[in-house]
Amino acid sequence: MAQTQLAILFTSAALVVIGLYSAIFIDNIIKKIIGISFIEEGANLFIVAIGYKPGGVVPILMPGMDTSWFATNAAYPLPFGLVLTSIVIGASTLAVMLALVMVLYRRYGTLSTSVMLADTSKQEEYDE
Amino acid sequence: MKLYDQIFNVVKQFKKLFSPGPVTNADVSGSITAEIFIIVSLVLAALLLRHVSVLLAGLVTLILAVVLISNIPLIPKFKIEQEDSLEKMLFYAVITLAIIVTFIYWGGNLV
Amino acid sequence: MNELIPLMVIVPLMAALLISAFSKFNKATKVFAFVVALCLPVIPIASHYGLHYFGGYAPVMDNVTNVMYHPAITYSFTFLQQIFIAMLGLLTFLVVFIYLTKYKKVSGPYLFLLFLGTAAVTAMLLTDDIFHMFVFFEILALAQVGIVAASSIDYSYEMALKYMVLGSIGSPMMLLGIGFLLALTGSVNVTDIAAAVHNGLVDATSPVFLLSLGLIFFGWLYASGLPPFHTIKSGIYSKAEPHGAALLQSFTVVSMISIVLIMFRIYSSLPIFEVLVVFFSILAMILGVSLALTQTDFRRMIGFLAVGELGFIGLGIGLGTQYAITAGLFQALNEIIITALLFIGFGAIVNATDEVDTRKLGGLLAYHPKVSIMLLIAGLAMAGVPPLSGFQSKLMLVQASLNCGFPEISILAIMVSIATFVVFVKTYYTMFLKPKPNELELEKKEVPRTMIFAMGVLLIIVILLGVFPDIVTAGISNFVGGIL
Amino acid sequence: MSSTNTIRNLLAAVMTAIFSVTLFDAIFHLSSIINPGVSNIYNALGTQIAPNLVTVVIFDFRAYDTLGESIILLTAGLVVLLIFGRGLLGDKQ
Repeated sequence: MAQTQLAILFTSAALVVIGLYSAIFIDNIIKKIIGISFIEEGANLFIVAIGYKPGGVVPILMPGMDTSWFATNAAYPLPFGLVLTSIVIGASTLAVMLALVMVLYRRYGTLSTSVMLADTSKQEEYDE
Repeated sequence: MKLYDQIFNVVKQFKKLFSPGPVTNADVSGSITAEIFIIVSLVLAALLLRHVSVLLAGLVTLILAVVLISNIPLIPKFKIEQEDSLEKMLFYAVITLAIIVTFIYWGGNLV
Repeated sequence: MNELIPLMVIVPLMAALLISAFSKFNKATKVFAFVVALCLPVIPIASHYGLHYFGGYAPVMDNVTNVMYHPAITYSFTFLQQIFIAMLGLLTFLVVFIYLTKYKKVSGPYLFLLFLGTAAVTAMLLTDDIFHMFVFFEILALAQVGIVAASSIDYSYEMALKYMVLGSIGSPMMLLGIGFLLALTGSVNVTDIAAAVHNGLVDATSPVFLLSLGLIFFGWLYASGLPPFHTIKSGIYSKAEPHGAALLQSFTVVSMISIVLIMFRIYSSLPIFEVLVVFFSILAMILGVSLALTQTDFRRMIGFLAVGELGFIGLGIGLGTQYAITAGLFQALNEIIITALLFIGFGAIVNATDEVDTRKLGGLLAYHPKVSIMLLIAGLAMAGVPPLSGFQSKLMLVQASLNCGFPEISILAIMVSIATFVVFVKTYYTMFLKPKPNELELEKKEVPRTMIFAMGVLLIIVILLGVFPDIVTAGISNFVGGIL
Repeated sequence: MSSTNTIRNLLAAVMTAIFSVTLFDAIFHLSSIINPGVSNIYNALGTQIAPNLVTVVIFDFRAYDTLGESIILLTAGLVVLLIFGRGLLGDKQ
């Protein structure tokens, strides 16, 4: 069953790499943000996969379960707890980014990163 | 005379750096200071390699000095590379990430 | 167990929540914000040193492996935390005070973000738990974006979006690094991880462990605005209101030292950690100062200078001896104060002239003599002129690098100080001494009294720390001796 | 300009590829040395508090993280409102 864990871990790494590629190569800002959120999700999936225990049970004590047996056979609860927090963090940053994109789209009329987020230091330096 | 022309060209190129708008002499002298500062400090930082190998440090310092001095003005190039566009910032961020991780993972024990 | 320790985080957090909920009542909100801000520097001074275990779960011993585990989140409060939180509280108080007197109508969300940022940074400094630090680090990133977006300066939204996009590469990498540490040691408590590394439960030379260093290190670069993030960090400073920028840079400095101290406790046995820190610090010093020399927007210039000064802190930590780390932390404390002073002082100029381009300014010495003199002293302190506080910390750093056998670094540090001085003299000349350009219209605007007051308070601290550095360095040195 | 862009893209692609190889290799090595650590303590202690251990971790051992989590949701909401123009500073309010 260890292969399952390895497969999940590899998937998380693949998500991170896809996210990095899309961050560099995609010009559309919405697609770029979708790609970037892959990195966050990859990290979350990685931490979930750590909590996996080969042959373990869900970390919920069912009625009639022996406590000492449960303690050695339940999956690790800490990574799951951490991931719930970090999912919310990822969602919040995503919301703020998309809100900024909405306002900027109204201003520029385009979603292209090279137009919207180009160098601004020259224009603002000496405007009359 | 050639060096004089070269330095004159450098000052002319600084002019582009500050356009639009006038170029004051404080700005130009600041840029020249930055130019000298960046050459000297990079060469000086290259000297730190002597803790790895003295020969390497000497070689790198010499080559770096020659390359930097023959490529003046450096500041406009540096400034273009570090402007505010997202593409360049992302590019450098990802390159740095890849270099750090690769270097540490495959060669972290060599240091 | 000291009940005041969690209060340092809870008080600004609750204040933020209440202010955002009741911001309709203008007057009451102002008074409330003022009172809470006044409390912030008092709480850390009043409380005792110690540890706080949330939920009361004291460390337990695992009987099978004989390893100590901290099940709950732990806060540790020592002299270092006390001095930094007190200084941060003081700065928050001054910034909130300036803000409250500058605008007639308070903006609830903006005050919320100011207090929230302080709470997040305090938690990052206090915590002994690496994931908890990550949570509050993300809160801090959102608060920074909010402070920038609220300023309604041209192109502030663009800069905020760039910061968020870069941040969503930087912070997941840090999370991934934390995940690696969690997988290797099974704990997120820094004391536990450090114990596991030093007792040999984790192979410190294994590449996987090194990779976690690389990922967390990248997150640290993003948090502290060292290259390659120096452009975005200085951009963020220049797009915030000047008093907001004063607070933002203190957030950066404190989050930088809190993360690097955690990294130091875990990875100090690896020589590559120190090499990396020193390398990026030197890069930050060179790039920051050389770019500051070529700026014409003075907000951007101070932004780059602030990034360049961060290099000194990293240098102290990277050299790794007790004296060097003390010097680095002392430099961090000085930089918080001096850069805040510079931001507030130049903010007063923005307030009076509505102009940020140095080429359009000039001759302000006759109009704002008080501000100009205080700014001069602040600039001298940043460049490291005796007897001001910047001199003491930079001297310590130079001595530390000489003691470690790196005379090149000492020379480099001195050169960076000189270049900082050049930047400052150039800007000071173009703004205050050069003849006034004809187009510059100086409406008879006074600099707000609160800004002068804030600058005066900070200036007193600068001079005090310059004359008596021992009151801080002795305590910091003790702390550093504890983590080495 | 386009030639430098091509070089940049090529460089970025190669560096990301190297990074991905490194990450996959590290994860492959990691999967055999995962250590439960404090999770086992949680498994042993937590059953006395509540049957569902994940909730025990979230709301008891690490409740303070959860507070941070809810604060971050609130912050995100407020910042989004701020971006759409509620509570801006200065004249543009």
